[in-house]
Amino acid sequence: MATLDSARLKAALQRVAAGAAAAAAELNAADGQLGDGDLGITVSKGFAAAAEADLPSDLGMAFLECSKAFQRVSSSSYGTLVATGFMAAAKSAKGFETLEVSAIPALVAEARDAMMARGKGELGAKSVLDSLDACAKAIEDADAAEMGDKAVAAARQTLQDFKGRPCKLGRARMFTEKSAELDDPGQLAFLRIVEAAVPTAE
Amino acid sequence: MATLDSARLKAALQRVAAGAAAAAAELNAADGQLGDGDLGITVSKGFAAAAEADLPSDLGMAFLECSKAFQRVSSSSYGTLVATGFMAAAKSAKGFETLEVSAIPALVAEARDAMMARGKGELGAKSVLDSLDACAKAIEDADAAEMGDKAVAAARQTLQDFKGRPCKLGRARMFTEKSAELDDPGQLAFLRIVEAAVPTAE
Amino acid sequence: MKKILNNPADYVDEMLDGFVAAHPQFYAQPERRVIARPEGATSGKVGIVSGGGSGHLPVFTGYVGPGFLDACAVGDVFASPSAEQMASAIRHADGGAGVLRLYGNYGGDVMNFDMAGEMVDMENDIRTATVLLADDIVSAGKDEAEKRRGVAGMIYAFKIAGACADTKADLDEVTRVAQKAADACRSIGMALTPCIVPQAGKANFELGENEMEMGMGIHGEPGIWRDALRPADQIVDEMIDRILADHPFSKGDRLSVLVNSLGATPLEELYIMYRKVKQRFDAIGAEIVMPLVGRYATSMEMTGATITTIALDDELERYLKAPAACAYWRVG
Amino acid sequence: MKKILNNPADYVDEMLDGFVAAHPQFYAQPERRVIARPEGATSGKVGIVSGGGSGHLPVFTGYVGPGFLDACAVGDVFASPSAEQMASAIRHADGGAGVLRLYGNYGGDVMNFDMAGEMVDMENDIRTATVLLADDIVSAGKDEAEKRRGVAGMIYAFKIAGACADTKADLDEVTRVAQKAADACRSIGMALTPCIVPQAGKANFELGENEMEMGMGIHGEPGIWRDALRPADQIVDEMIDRILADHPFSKGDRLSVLVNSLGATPLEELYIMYRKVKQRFDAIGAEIVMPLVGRYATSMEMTGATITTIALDDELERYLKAPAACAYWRVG
Ligand SMILES: Nc1ncnc2c1ncn2[C@@H]1O[C@H](COP(=O)(O)OP(=O)(O)O)[C@@H](O)[C@H]1O
Ligand SMILES: Nc1ncnc2c1ncn2[C@@H]1O[C@H](COP(=O)(O)OP(=O)(O)O)[C@@H](O)[C@H]1O
Ligand SMILES: [Mg+2]
Ligand SMILES: [Mg+2]
Ligand SMILES: [Mg+2]
Ligand SMILES: [Mg+2]
Repeated sequence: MATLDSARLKAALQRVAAGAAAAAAELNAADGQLGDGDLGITVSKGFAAAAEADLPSDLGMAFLECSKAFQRVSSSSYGTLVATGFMAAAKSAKGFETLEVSAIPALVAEARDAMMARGKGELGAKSVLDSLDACAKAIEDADAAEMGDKAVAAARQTLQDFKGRPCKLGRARMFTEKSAELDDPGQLAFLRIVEAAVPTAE
Repeated sequence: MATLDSARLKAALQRVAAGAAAAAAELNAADGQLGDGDLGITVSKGFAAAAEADLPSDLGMAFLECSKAFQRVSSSSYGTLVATGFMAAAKSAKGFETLEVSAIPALVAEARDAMMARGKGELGAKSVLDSLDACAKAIEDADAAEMGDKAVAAARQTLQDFKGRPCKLGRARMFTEKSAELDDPGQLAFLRIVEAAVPTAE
Repeated sequence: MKKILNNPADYVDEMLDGFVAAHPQFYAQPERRVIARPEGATSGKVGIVSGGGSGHLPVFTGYVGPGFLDACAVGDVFASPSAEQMASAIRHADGGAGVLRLYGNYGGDVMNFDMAGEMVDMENDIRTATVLLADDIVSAGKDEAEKRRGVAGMIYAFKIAGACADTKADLDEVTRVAQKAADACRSIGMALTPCIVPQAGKANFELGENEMEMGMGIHGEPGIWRDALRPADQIVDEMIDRILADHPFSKGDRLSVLVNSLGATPLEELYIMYRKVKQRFDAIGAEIVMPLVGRYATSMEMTGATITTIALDDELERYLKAPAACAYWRVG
Repeated sequence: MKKILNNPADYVDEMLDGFVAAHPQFYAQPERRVIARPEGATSGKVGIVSGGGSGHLPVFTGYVGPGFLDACAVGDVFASPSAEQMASAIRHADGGAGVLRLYGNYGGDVMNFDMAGEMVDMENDIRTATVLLADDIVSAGKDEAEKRRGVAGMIYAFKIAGACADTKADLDEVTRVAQKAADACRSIGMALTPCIVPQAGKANFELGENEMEMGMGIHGEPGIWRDALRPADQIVDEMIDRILADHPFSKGDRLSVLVNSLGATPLEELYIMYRKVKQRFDAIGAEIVMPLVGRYATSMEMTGATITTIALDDELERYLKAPAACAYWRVG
C-alpha cells in the first residue's frame, strides 16, 4: 500500500475497532488504576462509531466524519483528544482523495500539535502525546513498507521510556507514585490502536 | 415511722437518689434492649434533682417541687410520668404538714390514675402502671410496719407476672417478641425505686 | 461514629447556635432550646407551635417563619423536649388569640405537650388546642389510624395551618384546618442505612450490605419487610400502591406530593423516584400541584426516602399556595 | 451498592426526567442532557452556560434560572458532557449578545467546552468567552492557582455573573465580573465516607472506620492528610486557617461564607461547623453577609463538607444580593 484513500482508511478503522474492542477490558482496568476506568469504553465505542460512519471520498471530509463520530459517543479526555487529532488531519487532507503514504507522518505531527493545544499538554508528561510524538519522529523518513512496524515499535518503546516516571497530565497526575509504577493508560491505548491499524504481514 | 412529713420525704428521696444512681447502668441497659437506653439517666437525674430540691414543709408543695425537679431534668416518658405522679400526690397532700402513713396507698392510687390519663395507658399493657397498681392494692390495708415490704414484694411480683407477655405501651411495644422475653424497663425501674425508698431493717 | 461534632452532649445546643447565627432573619432563640420568630408573636394571630426530638432538620424548628410556625421546642436527638420548654414555646407564640400545638404523634411528645398545655393554662391563661400528625400509614392499620406516627407529612400541615392563622382566623378555625390537612396526608418510608444518635455513638439499627427495609420509621422503627434492595421503580410502585390502598385517588383529583430524603439519599435518586411517582398519578389522571423533592424531614445521615401525598380541595390548595417563608421552603 | 436506582446506565437520564417534571417553572430539557430555561434565551442578554459531570446536584444544572444560568450541559456521573451537548447548551443560552462559559476547571470539561466554543463560532457565529472556576485551594499551590479545581465556590460565581448579565451588561463586562467573583472565592473540603458512581458500582475511594481526609476533592481526589477523625471545631479551625493563609481577611472586610455538605453530612453538623466559622470571622472583625449553610454542591451520598469564602466589595455584594431564583436558592 503506497497511497491512502477513503476505502483504506475505512478498512484501517475497522481493524482498529476490532482491536479496540478486544483491548477494552485491559484499557478499562489500566484507567481504573489511575483514573475513572472508562478508557476502554471510550476507545472501543469511538472507533466502532468511526468504523461505521459513511466516509466520503474526500479524505479531509472522511477524517472530519471520524472526528464527529468520536465527539458523539465519547466525552472523556481521550475521546476529545482523538477527535481533535482527526480534526487536524481533516484540515490538511481536505481536497485530496488520495494521499501518498509519505504524507502520513506530517498528519500525525499535526494531530499531535492540535492535541497539545487542546489539552494544554506538554511532551514528557507521560501521556498519549509522547506516543504520538515518538511515532511522528520514527516514521518521518520511513518508506511505506517499514512505516507500520516503526510506528508500532515507537509506540511500544514509549511505554518503556516512561517506566518509573510519573504522569503529569489527566487524572493520573493525582497519583504520583502509582502512576510512576504503571503504564499511562493513554499510551497503552495508543499502542493497541497502532498495533491494530497496521495490517499484519501474514 | 407512722407519719410522713417533708423531712422524711426528703430522706426517702435521698435514699432513692442513691439507689437510682446505683441502678442507672442496669436500667439504661434494660431500656437499650427495647427503647432508647436512657431510662437509667432519666431516673437517676430526676431523683438526684428531687433530692436536692428545697422541700417546703407543706407536703403538697413539697411533692410539687419533686414534680418540677423531674420536669426540668428529664423529658423522657418515665420522667414525665413520675412528674405527673408527684403532681397528683401534690394535689391531695396540699395543706398538710404531716400525713398518716395510712394515707399513702391513696396517694399511690391517685398517682397511678393521673399517669394512666397522662400516657393514655391501660393496665395490663406491661408498663410501670401495672407496678403502681399492684403496689397500691398490696398496701391498701397494710399497717405501717409491713407497708414497705409489701410494696417491694408487689413490685417484684409484677415483673414475674408479666414474664412472657409483650409490652403494649412506650417504645418497647415495637418489639413484640423481644419485649415478651424481657422485663419492662419501667417496671424494673419501679422496683429499684421502691427497694431504695423502703428503709432497710438493719 | 463518623459525625462532625465536638462533645456529643453539646450536639443540639451547638447546632442551634449555628442555626440561629446562620439565619437571624428567621430564627431567634429567646431561651435555651426554644426557637421563636425574631420579631416576636403577632398580636391577634393564633400562634402555632411544634416541637420534638432533634435530628430531623429542617423538621421541626426549621419551619418557624412567616406563614409557618411561630415557635418550636427542641429536644435532644430523637427525644422529646421537656414540658417546660414546650410551655415556653407556647408563651413565645402567644399573640393573645390562643395557640395550636401541631406536632407528631409520639408518646413522649404527647405527654409533655399535654403537660405544657396544663402549665400555660394555669400560669398564663393561654388557650391551647392540639392537632396530632399521624401520617405514617405503616405504623398502624387504617382502623387505628389515630395511633399512627407523624412523619414528613407534617410539613404540609405546618404550611397550611400557618397560612390559615395568617388570615387571623380564630383558634377553632385554625385547628379545624390543621386537622383537615393532617387527615389528608399519607406517608410511607423506606430505609437503606441507619443513622447515629450522637450520645449513643452507634447506629440505631442494622441492615445487611444489600438490604432495604420497607416502611421503616424515621427513628428506625421496624417496617413491613426487609429484603434485598429492589429497583427504584419497583420500590416506588409498592409505596404508591400502599398509599393508594389507604387513600385512593381518582381522575381529576388534585394532590401535592413530597419525595423526601431521610438525609444521605441524594437529590439525584429522589428525582428518579419522582419520575415514577409522576407516571403513576399521570396514569390515574390525578394532578400533582406544587411537588416537593428534597430534604424536608430527615434523620441526620440515614439513607432512604419517604413519599407523602396530600389530597387537596380548594381550601387546602389555597392555603398551600399562600405566601410563606423559612430558610428551607419559600412559597410566593 | 446502596442506591435507589433502576439501570445504572439510565441514572442520569431518569434523574433529569424527574428533575424537569418536578420543577417545570425553572427547567426545560430541549435536547437530551441539555437543560435550559423554559422561557428560552433572553434577547439582548449575555447568556451564561455551565456544565460538567452529574452527581453534584444542585450543581450544575440546578442553578439554571432567572438571575443565575441560562443553560447547562449534563454529563454522566463525574464525567464531562460531550462538546456537542455543550454547543447545544450554548445555542440555547444565546440571546444575541454572546455567551459566557462558566464552569469548573477539570481537564475533560475544558477540552470539550473549548471545542464547543469552536463549533458554535464556526456554525452559529456565537461569540463566547470563558471563565474557569478554580477555588479549591488544596488542589494546587498559590503560585499555580490557575491549575486549581473548581468546587462549591462556583455557585457564588453563577449568582454574581447571572446578576450582572441581568443588567444587560455586554459579554466583556459579564466576563470581567464573573472572573472577579471566581478570583474572590476560596474553598476547602474534607471527607468522611465515599460515594458510589452508579456505573462503577463501587465506592470511589476508601477511608478507615474512624478516618477523615482533609482537603479531599469532590470526586475523591487525594487531599492533604488522612488521619483519625478530629472534633468539629478543630476541623473548622484548620480549614479556616488554610483559607486565611491563601486569602487573608481583616477587620472591616466583608465576605460571604458557604458551609456545604457533600451529601450525607446532615444540616445539624453543618450548623455546628458554621457556629465555629462565625466565631472565627467575628474574632477577625470581618462581617459575614448572606451566609449559606446546606447542600449546594454535593457528591451524591458522600459524607463530608466544604467551606467556601468569597471576599466582597460593593460591586460583588450588590450582585450577590440581586434577585434570583432557582429550585434550590432564592434571593430577594
Ligand atoms: N490534557 C491532556 N493532554 C494529553 N493527554 C491527556 C490529557 N488528559 C488525559 N490525557 C490522556 O488520556 C488518558 C486518559 O483518557 P481518559 O480515560 O479518556 O480520561 P478521563 O476519563 O480522565 O477523561 C491519559 O492516560 C492520557 O494519556
Ligand atoms: N404511655 C405510657 N404509659 C405508661 N407507661 C409508659 C408509657 N410509655 C412508657 N412507659 C413506661 O416508661 C418506660 C420507658 O421509659 P423511658 O425510657 O423514659 O421512655 P422513652 O425514653 O421511650 O421516652 C417503659 O418501660 C414503660 O414502663
Ligand atoms: Mg478515564
Ligand atoms: Mg472519563
Ligand atoms: Mg427510654
Ligand atoms: Mg427517651
